[in-house]
Amino acid sequence: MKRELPFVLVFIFGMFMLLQYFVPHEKSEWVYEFFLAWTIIIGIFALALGIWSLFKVSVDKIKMHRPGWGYSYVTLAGLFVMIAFGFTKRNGDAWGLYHLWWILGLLCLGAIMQVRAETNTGRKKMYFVVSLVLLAATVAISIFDNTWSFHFYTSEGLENTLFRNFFDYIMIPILSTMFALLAFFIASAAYRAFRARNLMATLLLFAALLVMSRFNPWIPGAEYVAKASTWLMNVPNLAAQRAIVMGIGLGVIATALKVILGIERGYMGKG
Amino acid sequence: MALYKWFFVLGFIFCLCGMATAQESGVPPDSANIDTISQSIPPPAPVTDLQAFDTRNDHGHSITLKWKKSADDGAGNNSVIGYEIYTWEPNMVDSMAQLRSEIDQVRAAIYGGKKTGEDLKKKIRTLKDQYDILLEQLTVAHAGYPEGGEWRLVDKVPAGTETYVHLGSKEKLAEGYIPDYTDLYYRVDALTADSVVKTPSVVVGPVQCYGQWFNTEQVPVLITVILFGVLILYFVMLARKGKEIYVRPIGGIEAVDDAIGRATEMGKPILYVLGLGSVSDVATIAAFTILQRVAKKVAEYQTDLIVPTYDPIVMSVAQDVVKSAYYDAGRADTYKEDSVFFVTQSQFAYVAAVNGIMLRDLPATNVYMGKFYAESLLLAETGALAGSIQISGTDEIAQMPFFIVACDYTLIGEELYAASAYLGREPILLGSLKAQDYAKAAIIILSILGIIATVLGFTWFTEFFHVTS
Amino acid sequence: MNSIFEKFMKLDRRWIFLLLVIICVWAYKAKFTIPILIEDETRSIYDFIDSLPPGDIVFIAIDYDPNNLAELHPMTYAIVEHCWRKNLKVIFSALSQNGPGMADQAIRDISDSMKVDKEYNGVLYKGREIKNGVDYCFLGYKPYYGLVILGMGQNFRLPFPNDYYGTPLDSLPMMKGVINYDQVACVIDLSGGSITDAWIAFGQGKFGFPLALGLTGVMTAQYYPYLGSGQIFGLMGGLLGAAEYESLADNPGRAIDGMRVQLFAHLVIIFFIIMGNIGYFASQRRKKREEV
Amino acid sequence: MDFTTFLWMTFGVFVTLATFSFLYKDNPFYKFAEHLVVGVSAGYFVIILWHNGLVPNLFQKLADGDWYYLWLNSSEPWYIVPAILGMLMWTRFSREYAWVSRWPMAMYIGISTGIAIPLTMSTYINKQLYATMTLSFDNFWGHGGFNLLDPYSGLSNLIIFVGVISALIYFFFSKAHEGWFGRVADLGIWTLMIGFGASFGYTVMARISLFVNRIQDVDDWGKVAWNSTVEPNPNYSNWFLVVFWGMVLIIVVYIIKEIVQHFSSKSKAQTQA
Repeated sequence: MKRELPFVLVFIFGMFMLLQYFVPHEKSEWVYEFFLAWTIIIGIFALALGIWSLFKVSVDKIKMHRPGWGYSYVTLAGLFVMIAFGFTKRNGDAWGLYHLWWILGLLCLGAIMQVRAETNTGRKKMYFVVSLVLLAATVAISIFDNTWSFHFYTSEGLENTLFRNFFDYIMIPILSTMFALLAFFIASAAYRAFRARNLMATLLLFAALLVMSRFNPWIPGAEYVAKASTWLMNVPNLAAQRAIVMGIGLGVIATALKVILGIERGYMGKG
Repeated sequence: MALYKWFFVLGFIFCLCGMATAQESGVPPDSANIDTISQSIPPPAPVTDLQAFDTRNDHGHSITLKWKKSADDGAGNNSVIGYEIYTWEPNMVDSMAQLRSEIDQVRAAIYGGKKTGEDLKKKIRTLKDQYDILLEQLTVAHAGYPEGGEWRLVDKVPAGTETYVHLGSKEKLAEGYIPDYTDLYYRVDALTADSVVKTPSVVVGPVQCYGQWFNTEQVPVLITVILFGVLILYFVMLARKGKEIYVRPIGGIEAVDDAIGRATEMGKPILYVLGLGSVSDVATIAAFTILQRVAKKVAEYQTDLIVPTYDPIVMSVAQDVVKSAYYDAGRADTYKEDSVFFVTQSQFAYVAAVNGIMLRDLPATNVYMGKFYAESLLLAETGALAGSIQISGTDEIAQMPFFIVACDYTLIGEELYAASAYLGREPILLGSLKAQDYAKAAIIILSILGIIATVLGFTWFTEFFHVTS
Repeated sequence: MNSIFEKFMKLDRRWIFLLLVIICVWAYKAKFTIPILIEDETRSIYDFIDSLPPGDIVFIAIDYDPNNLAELHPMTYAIVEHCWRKNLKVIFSALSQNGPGMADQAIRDISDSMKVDKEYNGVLYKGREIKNGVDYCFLGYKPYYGLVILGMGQNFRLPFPNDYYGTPLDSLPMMKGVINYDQVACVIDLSGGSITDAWIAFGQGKFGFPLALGLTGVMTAQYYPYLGSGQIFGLMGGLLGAAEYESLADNPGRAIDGMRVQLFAHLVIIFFIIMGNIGYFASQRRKKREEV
Repeated sequence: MDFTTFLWMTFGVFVTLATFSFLYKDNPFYKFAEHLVVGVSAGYFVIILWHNGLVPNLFQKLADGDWYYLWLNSSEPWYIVPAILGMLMWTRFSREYAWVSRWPMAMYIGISTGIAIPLTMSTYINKQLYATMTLSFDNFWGHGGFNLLDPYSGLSNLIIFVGVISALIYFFFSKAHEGWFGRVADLGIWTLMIGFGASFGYTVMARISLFVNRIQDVDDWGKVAWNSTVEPNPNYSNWFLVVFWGMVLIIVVYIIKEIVQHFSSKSKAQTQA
């Protein structure tokens, strides 16, 4: 039951989906869509595990005072604030006690962290009381303040100004800057690795140099360089890609068949 | 016959109405202008040989139309610019559309959480019941052709076209739903540049659509899957019987053992990055089996392992895999629960965190296996900056150049899938590598035969391998 | 000598980063033009338009969405301004759903820049007012682009009885006597999607007018075969193509600005690769000498 | 643009620069930005998955617009199955019953590998094989005259064909790369390397434009701060400049601190030596 049932399930579901591909009928399509919905829903439920893991790692870091533990507060604050914003929206033009509410909520979270991290019993008790008071205040505001409300079943929270601002002015700049770091890393990687050590490295180097100079007007025969780089992209690059794709295809099918037939079992835990 | 003609005229009037409503701009065109053009374009010849049949190899709810183009399309007067496809629909589809929009409104009201005092739940149920009743009558109404219905425009296609697939929705509550096993009628009008001048074809029908139970277009795929499966099973059996199988050395895989040893010597951890794939990517599953071997060695050598993950299910599976690897190595006591942890489900936020780990924990070895996208170079360059030995393997072709440039060892494409067999050295798994080689040999031979066939003009040979959809 | 190159080989990568930042910011802020390597495919479009006598009509199809704006908008600006400075008339159409708004904005922007005197390739052009109906006609958007392209082959008034602003085409002075593609010198399709195929198959294929394409960078490679077969007379690809046109027209704009940064950033990278290799060979030689 | 928006914008520029500072070295600013974005993005995905995943894919299927009766009243009550399977994943919280979570995982893996097999066979093998088989050798020396650099000539297609075959031979696992076989495999790996080099070189342009976009954003911020945008800001006040200079001050102070630290540690190292 513990050991074998998962592999039996993999076999049954795998075989079914494999055969389903050849059956276009509505009924088989219905099952296919239903199973796809399963994977989505299971994935969402699993996110709770992920968030718990993130939470636990951060909390442990604070508790153990590991290097850089202070920054874990930033992570936790960002996480909770974002979730709070995503479920709430103001009803009119005024915010009421909304800002007070989420700030108190964060303070409450901080106090709970202190309860966990503190070793001195006296101070532990104090933080406990503080966190209880803050919690009570937060709950009270969310019950009695009518200027804003919770929305769990509709996506009004996505239009919350604070939610949008956090997305537009924190997430987007950092994420796109991370992406933009590639401009530098592509330069340093090229500098470090493109050395004519052997024939293979030399081919890599020359192909890259040629393509990089495709719009450089100052090199002799510039026109032919542009044409040659187009040729490189459409001929050797295409050949390489096609060979790799077919190899990958065989690898994917072989691995998937081994998984379904229970020959390969390393991906699943035992015990 | 007289009745038929009568409907012909009626249909023509309807299609005029359709065109009038299809007119987008509110201002009517200059009437004098229209007259001059109308005079210049005589009505074109109609399309001939119109056929309608159920679309093959699909789930139903779709009809394919075929016709021979009008004599004035590309020849003759050369006046045809396109065709309009019409289908006959009973008038009750209007009331169905009405019900649909009402249902949508009520649903929006319910999800909007607005308290109206009305029992919306009850209302939506009655509306749906009404809709179901109409749906049941739909087939009967279609059979009543040509009474109680009208021709409606389905689509327009440009001149030169000779086939059209009327792709309906299979969702009963969606617009454009075509019922299965129901008599449908079609007509194709030859269209000139002047929207008034057009010639309808004869009506074709009744025709019914329905779903198929086997997709004949996919036969080549089925055959190749079965052949490959048999090949794998055969070599696995052979390996099980104890036949020795040679595999050539692959640099990246040999390096894994050394890298773990090096990490132990330096007393530094090993970072294993599973990429951005979810469990549904086979590359990630291959990465799990490699993780299992790596974790076992790590447990034996008593080194630390860090596995930051991007997907919560990948995290769960990875935890399971690492834990059992520690059990297998007999070191269950040294397994640390939080060596596999979740970071976030955002590509570059994940990269930011992993880069931070690399610079702060300074792992001796970074292993990247699985699906990687634009973050490949961000990770690999930071790892190189931190002075780690780096081994990578991905099946994302676009990222391979970056891994090759920035990592010490790279498994190119298929080598990723071969790696777990290599690391384990289990004869059964090596057997499947042999099968993959035979499949590659088959591909090479077929390509050569195919190209000869193409040069000689034997298209039947290449067409056999042609998968259209 | 050797030691300098060898130092270069082991250079801290942060110097590369610093140089790259400085070069990029400088190239972004600087306002000089760089020579752009002109390919034949772009030059033929420029030459074609440049050789048209004043009063001829150019048809420009703006068939891209806002997400391809960065690459294709500079082409529109360069070509249209070139046409107007040459006293050519322009018919615009926008057959992609989100196209009309962008096209309208582009027309207004270019009209504004036409009000000032400017010198191009050594010739001074007086600024003038661009008038709707005299210098240009904007047809707007209609669905079923294949049919629209075919319909315009008969008469522009069939798919577009009125222009984008609601004026009947016949009351526009420049459309007097302009029936269909026969009265148009050439069609230039600027597109980021499948509408290009319709222009080639239904437009050029059926009516035989001269057609040129301006495409996004990723699409360009697929359309080279049409150049070989003579179905299109010119092809501009991505930001690079736009910069080529701007450079030919001596009208530096966003594309050349972008290419300036690109060119210098690429040069920095190539420079470091070459220096690294020289250092590598220098150290190899020294090693050999030491061994001897 | 009002002042609050400008403050947000300034914060955006601050985290942008903080992230770029990673290029120099790991520092408190980068750590702050990193930890912030991890938390915020995790929270963001919780919300997105809730509103765009859980609600339409599960809640609405079960409740069908009727919250209070839940699935008893739904037209698709079977959607309770994936919900239960999803909850089985939560057995991982317990040490004792964690093995139960393997069932949903096994189903997930079974479903996805099953889908992958025919799909991969069709797109990765059959279609590529067909494309290789039907390479045409017409116009051998190029379209319209002799042209070696014509990527669509018959010669180029021949090179593609040879490249594909030799690269496939490189991937053979069960045969040593020796003799003629090894030489063909070498040709294969050369093809791969040329292809990789070319696509590396080709990507540089796109990556540089990403950086240019970031410069643009910072530049826009500066323009707003100095009110030199195309359309002057009616809400502009001197506070914008105060914020601007405050930001500049933070950057300058940090740079000075780093320089001082750099030299003091250098002199320390010298004295120790």
